[in-house]
Parts: sequence; C-alpha cells; structure tokens
Amino acid sequence: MVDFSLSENDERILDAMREQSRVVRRYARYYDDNENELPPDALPEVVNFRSPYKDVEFEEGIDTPRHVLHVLVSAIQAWGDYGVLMKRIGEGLGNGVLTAAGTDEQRARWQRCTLAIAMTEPGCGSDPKSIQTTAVRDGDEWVLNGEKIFVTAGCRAEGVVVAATVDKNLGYKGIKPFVVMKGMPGFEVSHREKKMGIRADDTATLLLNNVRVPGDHLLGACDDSAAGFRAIMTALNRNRPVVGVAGVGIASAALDFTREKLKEEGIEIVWGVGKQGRSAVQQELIEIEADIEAATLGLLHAAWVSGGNEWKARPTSIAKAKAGEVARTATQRCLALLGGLGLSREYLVEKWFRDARITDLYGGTGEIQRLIIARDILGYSSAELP
Amino acid sequence: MVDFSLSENDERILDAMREQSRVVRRYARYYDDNENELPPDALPEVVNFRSPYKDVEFEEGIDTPRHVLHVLVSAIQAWGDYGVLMKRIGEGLGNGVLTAAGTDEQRARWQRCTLAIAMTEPGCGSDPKSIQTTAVRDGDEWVLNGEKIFVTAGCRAEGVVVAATVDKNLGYKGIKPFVVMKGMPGFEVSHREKKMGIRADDTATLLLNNVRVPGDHLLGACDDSAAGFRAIMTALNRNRPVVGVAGVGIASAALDFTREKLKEEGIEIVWGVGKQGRSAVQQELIEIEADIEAATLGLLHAAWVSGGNEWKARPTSIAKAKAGEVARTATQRCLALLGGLGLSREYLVEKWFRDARITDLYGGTGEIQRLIIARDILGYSSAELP
Amino acid sequence: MISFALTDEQRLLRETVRKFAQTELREVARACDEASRLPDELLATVADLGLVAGVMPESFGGGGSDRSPVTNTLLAEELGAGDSSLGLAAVAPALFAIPVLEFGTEAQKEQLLPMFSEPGFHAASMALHEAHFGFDAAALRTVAAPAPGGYRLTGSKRFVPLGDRASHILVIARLEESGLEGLEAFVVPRDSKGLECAPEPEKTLGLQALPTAALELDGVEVASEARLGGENGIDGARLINLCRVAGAAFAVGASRTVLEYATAYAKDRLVSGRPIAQKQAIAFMLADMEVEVNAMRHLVWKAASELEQRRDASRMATLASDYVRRKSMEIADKGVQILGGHGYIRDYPMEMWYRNMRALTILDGVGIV
Amino acid sequence: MISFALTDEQRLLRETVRKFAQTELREVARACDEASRLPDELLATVADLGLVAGVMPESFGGGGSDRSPVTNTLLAEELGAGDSSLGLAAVAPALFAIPVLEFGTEAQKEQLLPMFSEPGFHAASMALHEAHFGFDAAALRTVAAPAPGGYRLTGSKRFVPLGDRASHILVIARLEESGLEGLEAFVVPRDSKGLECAPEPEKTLGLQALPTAALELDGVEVASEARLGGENGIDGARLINLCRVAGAAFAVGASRTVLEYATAYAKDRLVSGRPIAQKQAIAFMLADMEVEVNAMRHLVWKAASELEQRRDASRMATLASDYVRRKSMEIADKGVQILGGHGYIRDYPMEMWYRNMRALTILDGVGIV
Repeated sequence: MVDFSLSENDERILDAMREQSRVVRRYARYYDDNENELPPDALPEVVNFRSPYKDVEFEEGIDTPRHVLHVLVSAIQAWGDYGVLMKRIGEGLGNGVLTAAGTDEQRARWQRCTLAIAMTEPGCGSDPKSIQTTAVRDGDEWVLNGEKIFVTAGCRAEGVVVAATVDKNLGYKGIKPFVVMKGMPGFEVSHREKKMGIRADDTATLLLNNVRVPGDHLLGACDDSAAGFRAIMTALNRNRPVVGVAGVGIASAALDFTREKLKEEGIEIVWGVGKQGRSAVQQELIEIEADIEAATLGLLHAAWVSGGNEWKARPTSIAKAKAGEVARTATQRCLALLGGLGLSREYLVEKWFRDARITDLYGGTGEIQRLIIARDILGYSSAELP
Repeated sequence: MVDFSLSENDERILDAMREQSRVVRRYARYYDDNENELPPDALPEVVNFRSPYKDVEFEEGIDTPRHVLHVLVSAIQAWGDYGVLMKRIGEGLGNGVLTAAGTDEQRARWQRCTLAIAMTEPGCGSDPKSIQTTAVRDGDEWVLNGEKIFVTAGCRAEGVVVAATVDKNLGYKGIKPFVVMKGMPGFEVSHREKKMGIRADDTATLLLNNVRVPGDHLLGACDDSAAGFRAIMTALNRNRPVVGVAGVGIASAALDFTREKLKEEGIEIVWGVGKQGRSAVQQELIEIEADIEAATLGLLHAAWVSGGNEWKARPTSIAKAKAGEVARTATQRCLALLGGLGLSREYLVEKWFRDARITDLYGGTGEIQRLIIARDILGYSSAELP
Repeated sequence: MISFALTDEQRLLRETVRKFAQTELREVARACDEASRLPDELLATVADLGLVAGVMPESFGGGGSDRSPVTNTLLAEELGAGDSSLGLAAVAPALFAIPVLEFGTEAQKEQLLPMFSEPGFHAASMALHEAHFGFDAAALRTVAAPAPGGYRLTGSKRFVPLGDRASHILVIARLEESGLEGLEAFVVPRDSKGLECAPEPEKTLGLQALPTAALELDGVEVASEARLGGENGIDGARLINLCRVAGAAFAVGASRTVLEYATAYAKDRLVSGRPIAQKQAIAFMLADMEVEVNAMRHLVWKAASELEQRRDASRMATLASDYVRRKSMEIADKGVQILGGHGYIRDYPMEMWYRNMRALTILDGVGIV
Repeated sequence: MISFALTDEQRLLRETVRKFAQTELREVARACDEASRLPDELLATVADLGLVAGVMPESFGGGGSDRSPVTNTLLAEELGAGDSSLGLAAVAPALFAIPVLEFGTEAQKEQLLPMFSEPGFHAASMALHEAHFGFDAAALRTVAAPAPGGYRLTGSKRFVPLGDRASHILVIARLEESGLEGLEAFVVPRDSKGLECAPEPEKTLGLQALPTAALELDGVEVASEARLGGENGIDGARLINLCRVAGAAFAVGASRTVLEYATAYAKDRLVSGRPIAQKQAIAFMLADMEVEVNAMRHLVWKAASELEQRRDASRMATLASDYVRRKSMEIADKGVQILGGHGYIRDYPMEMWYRNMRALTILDGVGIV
C-alpha cells in the first residue's frame, strides 16, 4: 500500500539521529574555519550516543524497511553537518572494490584497513576510460606512476585503491585496481584540496612516482576482462545516492533555518491558501519546500525499488539529478530570502550554500546523470549518445 | 548617448500603429475561428489609415533611427494580431532571393510578383543541406521533383522560390533557387497546414511532380558556387528578427490583458516595493514584465548594431533566442495568473498563448539560435559544434 | 511505514484503465478535440467499467470497494495519459458522488448515491470555479445566505464539467467564514428555480472534448437538507485538496505521454541521417522530463496517501499542485520544442497536449480523487 | 531617441577602468579574498584614477564631469568584471559623495564634498542594510525622531562598506512615512556620541576583501543641518534605485567574467581528447549565459538612463535588479558546473565568483551609480 507515514519506531530512529546531528552541528563552524584540521573519527560526545538503529527492533510490515529509512537517517546526518560526523565508520569507498574484486586472501589482509579510491586525474574529468596512471610489470612487482586528484578521504585512509592501466590498448579493460598503502616509497599525499565548502571533508591529490607494489596488490586477476574496472565503478557509483541524500540534507538545513528566521520576522507559509492569497516570499518558500520534498521522495523511491541491493541505475540517477539541482537552488534561494544577514559567518546558512554546491558535481555531475537517464530511456549506448 | 526615451515623433508613429492594431484586433478571433479563409490583403478600414511613418518627418539626432523604431512598430503590429494585417505588403521572403541572386532581367520580370520561399522538407528539419528536392536539366528546361512543407505564404504567393539540388554530390553548393509560378503543370498546393495557432497565417505544403521550368528560372548562375544557397539562407534569416519581434508583440498583448483584468480584481504591481512587500502574483507580473522588457531591448540592440543593414548574426540570434523563450513562457504564465476564465475563447489571451508558441519554432528554433551563439563565442565551425 | 508498493487490486485496476485509456480514449482524442465532442458510446463504455459505481457502497448497489484517493490518483494518471479531456469527462460524476460519500449525511447518501449504480452513465457534477479572473477557491464569491427553511445561493459559476447534462450539481459556496474552512456544498438539482445552466459561451483553449457549463445562481433557494453534511457541513480544505490532487494526477499522466511520444519521435526523426535524440540538447530535455515526471508523481502520491489516511493534507496538496502546475507545463513545452514544426500542426497530437496541459493545471475543481 | 551609443568620453573612461580592473583588481583578487584584505596600495591607485573626485564639481576641487549614472553603470560593470569585492571598495566613497551631490543643500555640498578632491583616498560611506533577516529597504526600522535642534537616530546597521575607516557615514533612516518615500539620510561623523561602529563580527560568504562594519545607533543626536537636503530631505526612491542599479551593474560585470572564463576553460578542457565545449550540454549553457549577460546589461542600461534623465526609474530599477538577482546567480551556477570539480576548489577563481555573486545580488546599498 502506498504510504509515506512513519511508524513509531521510524520516528524514534529519526529523532535519535536528529539529536546526534544537533550535537555534531556545534562543530561545523570550527572545522569550516580550520580546514587544515581533520575532524576526529569520533566526537567527544560519542559516549552519549549509540547508533540510532540500536535498541529499536524492526517490525516487518509496520516499520519502514531499513534500507529505505536510511535515506532519511543519512539526510539528517548531513543536516547536522556534511563533513563532521559523530562517529566515522572504518570503511572507505575502496573497501567495496576489495570486497568485489579481491581474492579471499586479499580480503582477509586488507579488510580492516580504511581504503579510499583514487580514480580521477587532472586530464580526465567525467571519462574514467582515459586514465593515464600506468602500472608496469617488473618481475614480481608492479611499478605505478601517475597523479590522482579529488581522492575522497585520501588523507585519512590507510591505503588507496588506485585505478591504473596495465595496457592502454585494452581501453577500460586494461584498467585494474591496485592497493597502495600509505608509506610505500614514491607514494605521497601532495596536498589536501582547498575547497569552497565541505572543508571538513578530506579531498586529496596523490602522487605516484615509481611506486613499487608486490604483484598481489592487484585486486583480482590480470586478465583482459573488465571485472576490475567494473568493481571500481560499482564502488564509486555507490556514492551516488549518498551524495544525493547529503544534498537534500543540507538543503533542508537551509530551509529550516530560513523558515525559522523569517517566522521570527512574521513571515511564514499559510497552507491551503491559493496562489492569489500568498506573498512572494511565501510562494518562494513553497517552491523550495516542494523541491526538497520531491528530491527526498525520489531518493526514497530509488532505495525502495532497489530493495536493499545495489542501487538501480535509472531511479538512482533520476534521484541524484534532482537532489543535486535542489541542493544548489534551494540554498541559493534561501540566502536571497534571508537578505544580507544570511551572508554572515555568524550563521551556518552561508556554509550550507557552499557545502551544497558539491552535490551536483561529484558522485557524477548533473550532466552525467542526465546522460545516464537519456541513454536509458532512449535505449542508447554511450557510443550512440556520447 | 545611451537613451531609451522616445521622441515626440517616435510616439506619434507608435500611437498611429497602435490605433491600427486596435482595429486589426477586431478581426483576430474571426480568422482564428475560420482558418480556411485567408485574411484579405487589406482590411476595409484601410481607407482610414496610412503608413504610421507617413506625415512624420525624421529628425536626425532627435528621433529614433527608423530601422530601430521599426522593432517597436512591428511589435505593436503583432500586438494587434499576428496573421491579420491592416495592409499586406506585396513582397514575400522569396523576393529577397530574387533581388540578391537574380540577374537584372530576372529581377525585372518577377519583382512585382509576391514570391514565397520553399525550403523545408518532410525529411529535413533544421538542416537545409539535406534537401531532397531535385532539379534535373533536360534540354532548355529544368525538371523539378519534391515536396516542400511549412512554406510561409505558400497559398497566397503568386510564385515560389524553390530550393532544389542540381547535384547532391555538391552538398549545399548544389542547392539552387528556382522560380516556380503558380499554375505550372505538376506544381500544386497540397494543403494549408492546420496549426495550433497563427491560423490566419498561410502555411502551405507544396508538391512538385515533374514540374518543367525554363532554364532561366534558375536564379543566378548554375555554377558550383554557394551564392544561390546563400541568397536563400540570407532571405530566410531576414525572418529571424521579424519572428522575434512578433514574439514580444504577442507576449505584450497577453501581459497587457492580464494586467488590465487583474487590476479590475484589485491586483497590480506597486513599483519600488521590495520583494518582501510583494504578493506572489505581483512578483510573477514583475518577472514577466522584466522578461518582455529584456527581449524587446535585445531586439532593439540587434537592430541598433546592425545599423539598417543585414541583421548581424550574433546579436540577432541572442535577441531571437530570448524573444522566443519569453513568448512561450510569458503567455503560459499569464494564463496561470488569470485562472480558468482566460482559457475561454471569449477573450484573445488563449489565442495569444497558441500564437506565441510558433516564435520559438520558426525563424530558427531556440536550439538553432543557441548553436549559432555558442559557435560564435567559441569560434567553432558547424563541424566542430554540430 | 514508507512504501511505494501498489496493492494487487490497484495494479489490476490500473491495468484495466490503462488499456481503456490508451485505446479507446487516445484513439478518438484528436477527433473529439477538433469537434469539441464527447461521444455517447464512450460514456456507455465508461459506465461498464464502473469507475464511479465501483466505489459506491454495496448498500446503495455499488461495488463496495474501499474509498481510496490513492487508487483514484493512479487511475487519474492513466486517464490523463490517454486523454485528459475525455478522461475528465469519464470520471466527472465523481465530483458529485465522492463529496456525498465523504461528507453526506446518511439520508443524503441514501437519496443521492444509488443513481450512480444504475445501468448506464449517470452525469452529475460540482460547480466550483467562478466567473472572474484570478479565481481563488479560498476567496469564493458565491454565497449561501441563510433563508427560511434553508439557504439562498447567489453567484456565477463557470466550467462545470458535464454541466450540460448533469442531473444534480454540487454548488460550492461560502456560508460565513472566508477561506477554505468557510466552504460549503449544496445539492442543486438542475431544474431548480433561479438556476440558469447554459453550455460555456465559447470553446476553451484545451480540454475541448469535455463539455462544460456556466451557471447563474440568482438567489436559488434550497432546503436545509440540501446542505451537504447537514449542519456540520463539509471539510472545505479536504474537498479542495481532493480536487487539486486530481488535477495534478491527470497532469502527471499527460506529461508521461508527452515524454513517451517525444522520446519515440526523437529516435525516429533524422537530421543529416542521424536521429535528433543523439543530440545532447534533445537528449537532455528528455532526461529532464523523465526526472520531473517522477518527481511530480511522487509528490502526488504522497498527497493522495495523506488524504487516504485522513491526515491534514493541505501542505502536501499545495506542494504537489503548485509543483505540477509549473513542471507539467514545462514538459509539454519541451515536447513541442522537440517536435519543432510538427509540434505546432494538428497532424500531430503534441499541440493538443500543450493546450490541454495549460487548461488542466489552471482549472480548479474539474476532477476529484 | 533610442540609442545604445556610448559617448567618446564614456568609451575612454571605460577603457581606463577596464584596464585597471582586469590587471590590478583581478590579479590580487584571490589573495585578498583569502586574507579578507583590502590593500592600501590599491586605494592609492584608485585615488589617482579619480573615480569619485572626477565627478565632483570643479568649485569643490573636483573634475567637474557631468553627473552620469550611465557612465557610473559602465564603470561598475568593469569593476565587477575585475573583482566585485575590491571594485565595490574602490567606489564606496561615492555612497556618501553622490547622495550629497544629488540631494545636499549648497551648505552641505560646500562642507562635505571638497574632501573627496583632496589627495589620497578619502573613505566615507552609507549605512542602509539593517540587522534583521528579510531586510527590506521599504520597511526600514532605523528611525529618526525629531529632537531639540535636530534628530535622534536609533537603529542597527550592518554591512557598511569601508565602515571601518569612513570619516562620515550617511545613515538612512525613516522619519515619518513608511515606504521608500519616508527615507531620509543623515550625515553622521564617525566620532558621534552614541554611535558604535565595529567591524562586522564575522566574515561574509562573499565580497570578503570589502571591509564592512556594523553600526549601533543608540539615540545618536544630530543637528538639523545633518539632514541631507535640509527640510526637503531626499528622494528616497531615487536613492534606492541608484543603489539597486549599481549592484546589478556589478553583477553584470561579474557575470561577463564568469562567461569569459568558462568559455576559455571549456575550450581547453579535454575529455576523451575533445574539448568539452564541443558537447551541446556545455555549449548551450555558454549560449544561455551569453543571452542573459546581454539581457541583464540592457535592462541595467535602461534603468540607468532613466535615472540619468531624472525620470521615475522605480519600474526599470525594480525590473533590472530583480532580473539580475535571478539570472546572475544562474550564470555563476553554470560557471561552476562547467568547471566541474575545478569549480569547487580555490585553485580556480570560479568558486569565489559563485560566492561573490550571491552576496552582490542580496546586499542592498553597497554601491551607487
């Protein structure tokens, strides 16, 4: 039955998350101001909090499936802050590649490490197939050379799954995942990016200068299948809905703030009144609220149809496209409604404007999502619709 | 000196045009309802009116240059009606091709005839180079075969300049203009298009079935230069600003109507008030008004920089792109502001909604204009940005 | 719990209505639009489908299905996808039947509902829209003045669906308060004294196959029993929300069809030997349309679900209808743009959808879930 | 007569300012943004350019150029194209000097204008924006109450450009009427009793190189001679319009630079060996930006021209500023999108422009033409 109401258990979980997020938010300005510091893996207040799901038994048929509810939980997390978390999980995106492409032995060896993924390069934007980082076999070892940018958690991670090509003639089939651990000679974190927003976030540029890794650091087999490449792409794509959810979380934070402050000035939405009876500000608030609601529902829908398995491509791209757009425009419009005061760093709303902008850029830009959607509805390959 | 004020003479001309347009508008509904009838070349009231420019001496440095003022004059004409005119000029778009490409003899022979241009075909949309209509030399004659659609004034015109290829291998250089007069065996007006709007307008589908025309009906030389093709394109492009101007004229008609009717209901724009003090409807009226103002200024600017010569490509495409967009959205929004009553054929505003939609489709769609603009600012050829 | 799952019954019903809409509505849509004609045969088929009778209580001869705004929303999307004009006509009697079912006293239900379960199509309607520009349901001008033994209704109504043939019309009027809370509904038989009911004076921009009427109420006297819900009256906000969601659901369906048609067209249409769909400018328009069809549908579902659960749905109905009003027009606009000149001529359906979409998202009170 | 022609003088001046803005402003813009720093050397150069002194009457030692909001609009575009933050700082004294020139009594002009023609940069400013959310110049909360021999000013002002160093501040307050008509301006020296003038408590999202201050006016007493224009006061609507057009003109310049930069980037940036500018998705964004930069500029010019001719420019100033507020933000947004990840990191200027654009189109009263 179509239903969008929350059960008591659902509400308990969301309330618990909200409580954590309110605490997290106290740290938001600090790590925005001090971008050279990384937020800790856990905040001091973590002792007072458990996972919001803990102590809440799942009731089949009454409670929202956890993989669906998790959209709202994660949105509330980002509503608290994008980069500061109450407690960071030990996994990076690279752990997904390890699980998917690694042998049992490889998995056993590295599964306790936090692994990032290093994919993007200065010369390849949205096209992973044009990777220039090379891995050349030399006896029992691989020798890696190249530069990787926009590596999420690249500073914090203990190791990195580096996408490198063993044979450019093979195209994407030649691209293999290599585990490169921090401290290996020639492997260096060049710098943490200085960004407009999400400054608590750890985005690194990595340099590989004749890094020699043992032969078994290549995850999976060195054949001409695309398995390794696919494992990397799948792990990266897993970030897509996560970024979308963060987008609506940040947008909601901005709207909540805007509503609250305008209410203090005597301006709020009166529901039920037709357009003729609304003020311009009320109308704009309604439009922003509808956008956020639509983006949230899109993400819930994508989670729902994916049924707890890998996120399905089309609904996820649809949801991500909308969420990325809404995160941009909602924060832009909220600031305009608030007037000059919203620009001041006294308040977090100017930070949300900066933070939100990332969500239409990574996890696949809005343009990439639209390409995926268009190809899917048209039945086109990427060659037919490049 | 930058100036947007109108001189007394300017105002007299515009007032004279407005007066004519108010009369023309009385016929608008009739020819919309009776699309099988063509409006007459001149309305009965024509005896009371002269050209709005008549009797107004031009004062250099005081009056707006006529080629610039003509943007406003034409907009007011379309504000009256798009398809019904007080008096139709004897020239068609094809006469421009005759003038540009024809020999003195050809010009002398056909210049008094109204000539349309037949360019578009069922299989070629925005790409004139893929024309399928053929002209094959047979002794002293050319034998033409093909189908032409969306021929403006195709029913009314006495003759048509048909774009046909004499050699497909030559590409656009093989495309030549042929004068085909009504009544020539094998030349037939298949039908007048039944359209959503601009129903007084004469848009025809023409069939050429072994039409034999004398050798000298090819305008200009039958060499492998692109002169003939260019003459056709230039004549067609001349329609670009005309269509844009019509767009703002129709949009203005809709806005004027909307303002008037909402004012009767007590709703009108109060200038000077900030966004915080406006109603949603006032805000929307302001946005529509700004759009129309911007589109109008763009057309005035294009006319100004073209200095009375052929319209310059970039400013004209910029102006046309904006005008086409505004014509669509302004009429859509006006109807939404008016509520259900605006949908009734008791009023003309629903007709303007239909009429306006053409202006982003012909004279080059909005997408074609954007391609032209993008190529120009990027310095790309049509091969580089197809 | 959050769920996007339809019940088996909903799936089945949706499939039936989809088939009907995609064949019987869509096939005749253009001819009916051109002729402003609603075919009697079609109404006979509609009656057989039992769209209205099905949800009437068994005690009044109906099918006894649960009252479900969500189910009706699903069906509205399908009807809108077939043809909004004919689709609205098909379910217009619900404009009368559903408010009676929801707000009527037992006596009113007993008196007024059985007619919808009788064989054949029974036309009844609701009169909400009024005869002035900038209409706002929250600022109604038609008034119900208390009169001896009942009320006196005065006002001008427009665009009453099937007003040309409706046996009864539910006239929405303001009793005391202003705003949506002040709305009341009165059962007015078409032969009432002081009631003038004439076909709309002119055709409308869109929805041309849907016959609509203009009503003049010149102090029409009705008994107090004619007030829906008796002395308690109706929940005016809920009535308007049910209508707003219906209009939005029709627009979702119409938008879906625009997208499907434009997609197929863009793949077929060659320029320089290649389909225009391979141009990013076109492909991205299609992608945007797909994104928005989904967004609109989700908002409408959520609003419908709140109505189904009898929560206060004013927020969601406002968000959904306002969003759909903007986005569905953009979708139809893009549909026309993708077809180019073909989007402007009546040999293709797109221009009709462009007109219908504007009408659909402006007219208040022509559908109900 | 309608004319888009600049005078020779305007061309010359524009060329000078363009050169200055494209080199001296643009080169240090990023460093100044990161450090929230306004270099003194820059202000010295600005003083040499005579942007403010040039338009002061010769009798007060100025250049005696005609007062021309159009010229100032052209210069504002150039300064915005170089760097909005530094550009606004450069012409901030005009926020004081121009209102005095326009509305001041002869005595006020004689007293207050000569300082702008002295050697070096003379800082003065205007205080319009207030310390509450949803600020609206037409609903000012700072009040001027008549007091013996003058007025008593009470209120909280924010974002006063160069408020950290201004010798005099023109405080905008409401005297009697509400709305723009009720606005009056009062000359307040910075050492006035009851005036607290502190740097903004925190940095702002954008325009970080522009020092701004917060003012607390706790019953500041000023003599009646401090009221600009004497008993006739000022034309409040005109003052606000002059400010709105200035903000919009800066945004036009900033938008132009965004477009130029994004265009060059898109041609340079290769994906799969081809420039991204060859993708229609990117190329169409650039085309849209070009269309809108032109549209914005024309609206701003028309508003400025009406101000120049001393017509009632409220309509055009509203249209222009409202349009520019929406479109310039979209342009900066597209600029970021075209640069992708590079649009988000501070190694590239685009993210700064994105922040500046939002600030520029929101802050009322930081520039004047």
